Amino acid sequence: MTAVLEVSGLKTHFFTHAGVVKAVDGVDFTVSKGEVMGLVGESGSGKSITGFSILGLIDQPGRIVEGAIRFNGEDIANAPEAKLKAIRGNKISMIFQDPMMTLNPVLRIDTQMMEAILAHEAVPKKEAWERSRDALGLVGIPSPEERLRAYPHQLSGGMRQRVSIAIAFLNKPDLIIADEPTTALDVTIQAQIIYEAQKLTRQTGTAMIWITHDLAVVAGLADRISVMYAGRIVEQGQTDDVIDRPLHPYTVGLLGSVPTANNRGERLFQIEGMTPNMLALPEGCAFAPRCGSASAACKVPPPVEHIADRELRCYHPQAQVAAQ
Amino acid sequence: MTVFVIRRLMQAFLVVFLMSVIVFFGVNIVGDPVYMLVSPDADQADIEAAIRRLGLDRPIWEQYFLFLKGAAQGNLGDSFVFGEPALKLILHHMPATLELAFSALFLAIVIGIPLGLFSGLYPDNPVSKGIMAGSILGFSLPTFWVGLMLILLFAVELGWLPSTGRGDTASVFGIQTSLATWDGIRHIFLPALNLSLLKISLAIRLTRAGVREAMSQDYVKYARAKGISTGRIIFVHVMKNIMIPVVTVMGLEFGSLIGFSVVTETIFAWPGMGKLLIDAILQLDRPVVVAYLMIMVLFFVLINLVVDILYSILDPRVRLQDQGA
Amino acid sequence: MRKLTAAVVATVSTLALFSGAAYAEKLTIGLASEPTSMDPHFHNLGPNNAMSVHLFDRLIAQDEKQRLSPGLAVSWEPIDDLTWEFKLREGVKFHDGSDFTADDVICTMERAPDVPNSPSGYGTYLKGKTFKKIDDYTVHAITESPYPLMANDISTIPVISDSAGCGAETEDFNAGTAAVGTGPFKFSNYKPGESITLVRNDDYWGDAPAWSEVEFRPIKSGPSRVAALLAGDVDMIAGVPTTDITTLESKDDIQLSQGVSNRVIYLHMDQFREDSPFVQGNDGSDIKNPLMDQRVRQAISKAINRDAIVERVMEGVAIPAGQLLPEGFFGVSDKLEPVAYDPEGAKALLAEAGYPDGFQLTIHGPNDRYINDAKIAEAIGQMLTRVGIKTAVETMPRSVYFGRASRGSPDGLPEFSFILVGWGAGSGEASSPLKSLIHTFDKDKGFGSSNRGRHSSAEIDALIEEALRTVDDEKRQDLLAAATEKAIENVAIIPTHFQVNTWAAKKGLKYIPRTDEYTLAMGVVKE
Amino acid sequence: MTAPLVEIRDVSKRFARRLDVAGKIARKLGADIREEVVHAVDEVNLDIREGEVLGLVGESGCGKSTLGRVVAGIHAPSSGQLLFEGSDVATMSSADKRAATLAVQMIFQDPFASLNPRMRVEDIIGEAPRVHGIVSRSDVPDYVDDVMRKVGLDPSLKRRYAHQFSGGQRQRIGIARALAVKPKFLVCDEAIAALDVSIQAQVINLFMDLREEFGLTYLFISHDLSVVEHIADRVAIMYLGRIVESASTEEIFSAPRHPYTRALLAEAPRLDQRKRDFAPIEGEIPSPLAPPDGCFFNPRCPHAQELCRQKQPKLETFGEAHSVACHYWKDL
Amino acid sequence: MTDATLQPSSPATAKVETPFQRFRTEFFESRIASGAFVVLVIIILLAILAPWITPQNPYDLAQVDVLDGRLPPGSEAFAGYTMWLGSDGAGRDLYSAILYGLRISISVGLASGVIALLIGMAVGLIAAYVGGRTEAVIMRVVDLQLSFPASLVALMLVAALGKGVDKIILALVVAQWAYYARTVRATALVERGKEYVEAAQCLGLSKMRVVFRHILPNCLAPLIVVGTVQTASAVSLEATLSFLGVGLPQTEPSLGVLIANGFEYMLSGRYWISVFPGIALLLTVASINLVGDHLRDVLNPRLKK
Repeated sequence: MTAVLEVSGLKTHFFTHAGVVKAVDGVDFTVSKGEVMGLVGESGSGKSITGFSILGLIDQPGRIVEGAIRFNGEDIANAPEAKLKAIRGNKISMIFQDPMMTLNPVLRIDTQMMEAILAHEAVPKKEAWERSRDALGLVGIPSPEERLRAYPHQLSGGMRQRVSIAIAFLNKPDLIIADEPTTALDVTIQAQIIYEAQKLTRQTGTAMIWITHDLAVVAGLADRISVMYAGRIVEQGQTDDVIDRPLHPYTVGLLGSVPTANNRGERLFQIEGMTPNMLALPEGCAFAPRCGSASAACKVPPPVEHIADRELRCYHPQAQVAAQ
Repeated sequence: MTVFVIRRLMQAFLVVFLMSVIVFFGVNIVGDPVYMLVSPDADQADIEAAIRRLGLDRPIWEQYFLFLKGAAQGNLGDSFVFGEPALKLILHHMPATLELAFSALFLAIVIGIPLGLFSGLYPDNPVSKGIMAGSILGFSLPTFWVGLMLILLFAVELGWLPSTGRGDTASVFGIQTSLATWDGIRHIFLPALNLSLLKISLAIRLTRAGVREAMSQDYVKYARAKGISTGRIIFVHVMKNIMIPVVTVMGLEFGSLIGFSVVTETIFAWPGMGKLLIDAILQLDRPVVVAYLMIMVLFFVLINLVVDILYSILDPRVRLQDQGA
Repeated sequence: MRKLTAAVVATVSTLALFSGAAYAEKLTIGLASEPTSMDPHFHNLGPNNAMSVHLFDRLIAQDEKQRLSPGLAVSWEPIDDLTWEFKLREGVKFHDGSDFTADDVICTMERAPDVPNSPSGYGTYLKGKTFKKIDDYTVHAITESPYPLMANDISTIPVISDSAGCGAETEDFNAGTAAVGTGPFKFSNYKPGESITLVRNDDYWGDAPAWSEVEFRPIKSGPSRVAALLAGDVDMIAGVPTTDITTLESKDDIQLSQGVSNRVIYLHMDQFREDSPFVQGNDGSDIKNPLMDQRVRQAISKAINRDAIVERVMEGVAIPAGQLLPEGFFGVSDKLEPVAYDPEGAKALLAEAGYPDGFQLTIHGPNDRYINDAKIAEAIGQMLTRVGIKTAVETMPRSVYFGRASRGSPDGLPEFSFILVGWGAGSGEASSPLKSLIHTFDKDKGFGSSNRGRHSSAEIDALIEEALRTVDDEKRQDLLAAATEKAIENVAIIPTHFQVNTWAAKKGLKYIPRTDEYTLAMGVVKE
Repeated sequence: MTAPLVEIRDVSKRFARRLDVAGKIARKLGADIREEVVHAVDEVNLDIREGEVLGLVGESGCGKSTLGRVVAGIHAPSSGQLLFEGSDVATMSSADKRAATLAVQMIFQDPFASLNPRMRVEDIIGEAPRVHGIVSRSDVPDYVDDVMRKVGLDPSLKRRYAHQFSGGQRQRIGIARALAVKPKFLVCDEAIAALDVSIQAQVINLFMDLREEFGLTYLFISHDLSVVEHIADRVAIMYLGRIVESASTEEIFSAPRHPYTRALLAEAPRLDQRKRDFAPIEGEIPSPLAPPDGCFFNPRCPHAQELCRQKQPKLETFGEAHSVACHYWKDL
Repeated sequence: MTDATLQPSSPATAKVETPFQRFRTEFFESRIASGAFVVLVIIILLAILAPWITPQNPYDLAQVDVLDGRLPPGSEAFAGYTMWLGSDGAGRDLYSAILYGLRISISVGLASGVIALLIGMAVGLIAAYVGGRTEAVIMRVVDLQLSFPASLVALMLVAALGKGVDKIILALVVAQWAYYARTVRATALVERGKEYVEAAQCLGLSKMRVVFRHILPNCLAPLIVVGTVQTASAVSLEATLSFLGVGLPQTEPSLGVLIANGFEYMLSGRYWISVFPGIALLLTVASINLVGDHLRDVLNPRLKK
């Protein structure tokens, strides 16, 4: 498998009045062709910032301070804007969380789809329009020609997210970054969206980073899972390994927190404490204050450890399988 | 849409009726117009004759009833001062005010929006700060004061533009307008600028706030993620969204331009309705004041209607409410 | 642009040389107040009258000092106690080419008092007069009693054309179709609020007017009017604000013309109410109206520093007043001088009258009627306060002021106790203010119609009434002067100053100032 | 089994937009407009027994939140009855009504919007007990401390404002506010949906602890099947304003009868399903303004037949209190 | 439940921070706004202290002498003090007159602002909370009022009522209450839909309590913003009305009257009569506007990240 994207040592910091927020603080991962990587974390863990960093969409007061983002072998971290523009929406597309907010409310669907093509290719408008129509058909939108003339608010939430997916695939990208694309949707609609995304990645061989806070979603979708906590990937590995045999206490805790049929009526395993304040991270391992296994060693940031196919940042890997 | 228009028309009718009561009785509290009109040489008999001639000897409710009766037939009474139908006088002065207000609106848009756009896109740029400071000045300086300064600078000192008056007019679609002649445009420029200063500031601030808000919206980030050029993002994605509040507010402000034209018309001796009104107020020409306000009410109802329809055209999300609140 | 205009003007003047006319040039005048109509009989109002002088001649003309001279009538004289005979000028043509005859005069006299919708017409001047055509060029005016002011009254009535004007309505005059007179200028264009354009009547019977075309532009705001002159948009302006006179004087390309007007600014004092509403004791209590006491009125007159008002408030452009009309007018007294400023004397008189510590008073006045009216009221307030009469000043727009000042109290009487007003003698003689301001208020006879202080003196009344019956000018002059002297002695009113009007024109032009404050194109001459 | 604490009898909640005079005139003139009526809740029957946790599951727009607000007394039902401890809330004396109001409290979804940003925590929690005289004025501070401790909040923070707390803590404040009036019944409307996974577990545990400690009854509204499965004794499934199926948690999850329930169960992502092929049901929830004829689910139902398009199925009960509204539930 | 849950969320918020304190911190982050605020405070102080820090009471005719009229800045008055800013046509020391004028202008602006705010607030709250027909009627009246430019409404009213501080305040109130009503209603509608209001209902709190203790405090932020803008516009509207001759009386001049009077002198070279009051008005209105502007930014939740 060839790597489409290699991120190494990525650090994206925000320089605010109150201090430096190290939203992403040394992240490494690789996504291969046709692979779906689940990037899992709670709010503020830096998972979305990681996604935006790849596309160079970090706004003031943030910037990538360190690290490399190699896309098809070329480092695009801090690449010139023109270069990034050519890649965005063309080679790497993005799907956002809330389709209500991301589609421009006053522009018709066809405008918003065609411009995505025309921004990268000098094709006749008619061709752009036909490709847009076909793309809508591909994501299962009935009577696409009619939908093309509609405004976003005339479509349901599910429809809008289908449009987003269609736009993401319009230019046959090598990589799609999906940032919580189903969080705002109902269960049955979520299933439809995941279905379409899954189908298209399989058909086109496009790699995908699926950013979510919901482990259950990626459990069924992703090939690999990376778990983020406070700006770092704390555990990374094949989906089965991470879900069934978590090593990091945080992963263990997360999995234990999920209510299932197996622990009905019992108290859930709970991670104590709060998600950390990114302005005042504890020294060393950020999870240590909430960790049952923390020790004095945790005052020093744990290095990345490679265990078989997995990567881990912890001095105290968990032996037993939690909660499950 | 139908219901919307029907509702508006009903409201308009009610509003016009209410206003006629308020205005008619309100205007009648003020002063005694007879003493404004009769020549100082007139004796008591002359004064009483004048009172009778103007119909002021009747009880106020009877005057109002006569007014309503006339109004129903399109007659809003005759001016005390000019002896001509008040409606005719106002319609005669209306084109001058409208062209002034339209020109001011035009200036506000062509000056205000680009400046607002710039300062919204680059809020930290010194030029933007200058623009914002200027817009505060525009809000804070009294119109009449600025008006005279404009005359002093451009007419007296530099001699570039005429100081006062309306200049040549030409007929366009049967309406006499200064905008059709070069001399007319030279004459209208200063008063229009004076009248628009406040609105330029408003347009700057509205646009700036709109741009700043729009730029932080997800759809802008999404458009960037699609690889769309910055120009297209600003002029298509952002502008289309900003134009909605800007057009709406500026449309509604058109009414206040007409209202404020009183000051500008006084300074620039512009023969419009505003000057007619202030003269009518100062001379207690009641029929003109009442007729002016009646026409204004209708006018404002019309502006509101147009703005609402415009709004629904600009913003695809808005459907004119066919249901009650 | 300026060059272009100059070129055009040059061409026009060259042409004018060939046509042989005086100056074939256009004159643009900025007016302070706008005529409300082109109908000369619609509204008896200064600006309207001034405008109509251009278009319509009177039987008897008033010159710049309001002296009478032959107009369309070549002579007028009483042929008996009750009949005046007017001999009309022959060979005069209206603007439409028709001949001027006695028919035009008769129809004019019929129409003038009775124009529909007219807020205030010329009935005042035509009351009790019947006109009879004797022949085409002779007209008799018949009165019920001897009437010496016939010529003054008739000099106010513009003569219109029987064929074009008498059957017309005001709107027809505004449109120009009926605005056909015999005057030096012909109607060209009337845009209300904007401009009035007149062109020369080349067939004028009198002196040919100097200007081939005159445009009047109303510019109400004083500073704007001055700016328009400075910018060269108008050639001349009327009503130069006193504040700008010094500046304009210092400019080489501007020429000022000043002349005293027939308008006196004076104070009226409540002399008919024991309990006057705006007079209180020092503690705010009601007191017996001190203004009834002649000594108090004298004290007030002495407390007023007329020179200071003229110098400081009017910027020197006014004349301190000691009577009702400035010198030179018919019926003025040559014995009267302005009352001298004497604050000590004023205090002494107040003490003598029983008010050693003064009292409280409110002075009311308009703020948009006379030159610097509000400031004058304020200055008088200051001066009275200095002699112990604690004076509050309240000014208001004339629209509110005159109604209240005339009959604003609940019983229809004048509302205020102490007011600032002005009076312009339209007829140009002292009978006008005496009759309206000084004579005892008499609704039925039409006397004292503006006597808002309600001063009443049988002695003065008798003098005035006698004067108004006396046709002999010399006798009348003496009677009017005597009445005036008595009125000043009684302090019926307190005159403060006579207004002086100022016109400003660009260099090379001069305006012959008029006491009636009219701005006439005929008065603009090249130097 | 004890007697029901809350009974919902044929409760409907309609939101109508009526025509005004102008609308009526327009209609007379032939304009095509109607009064719009949304049946947010459509003749729902439910009993909630004392001490039980009833899970109410459905997708957005199905009316579950509206039903929760009717139960909590925020909305009055448009028709039908709401019985609290056997008596109709609508006809209660005002004292009883107040008691019933206080006995039923609500926990809201949004931990930001549900707390008044201008009030200190001590006022948020202590206001109602003070106003209603539940504790004497002087005891309020101690009482507030006590309630805060019960929900796991440090009482020393009580002088702070809501914005100074994290999402999880805010939700605890909301719970404390409800507990402070000593309720018997809590309506939890998506009470954990907005929280991070690790915090969700804390709050779920808190709910379970409180239930034990105070014998609380819950109406637990959620779109998340796994949470409901974890916490509820009984589950009701709502679709477009109606209950389509209700049964004990065990039965719903092991033997769902309604095609909609089955679809929900099948499509909820689960940790134990790996690299699955998603095979969703078609379509989306229809607009409540224009619900389909017959069974509301018929346009999306893989088993829909002619009858489903014509006739609305009744809720039928079988077995031990398992109800289902489907014409063909026996055949599935 | 362990001690961990009892920890404060972070050290950054360790202090009890009231919404006001937070607002204060954010407000004074802007230098321009802080500067404007300081200027405004100074102006208000000067206005309040006017009787004690001016050489002349310009409203007392005994102290004003027409012979002191139109003196250029730095001249000496008859009474012996120096007129640092010159004098106007009536002989008022401009420095004194400006401070007294500020008093009037600011009190007119504030009084009309406060009264309009109270009326608008009550009406808006009633509309938002009662709803239905009452709301419809109220909002129609508000729309009607808003469709007329405030300048025109005030002009007509002052023309009808006559001059005087009370009348101009009344006119400004009538011209402006609707802005507040609309703002309050819009905000109150949003707030009413929020869950904390539903929670208050659940807790059996009375309607009055919910409206005044819960909804109202949350509507104050936009009200304050509208209030500053409206106060500023009231001050300048008063000046305009005075210019048109229907404003405040001549003898107790507000800033507007001073400028309007001085306006006549603009061409005469006696710039100080109009320019100094003009600068005072400009500073006042601009600083209120700047403060209001920044308030809008600070209080606008949509601009908050």
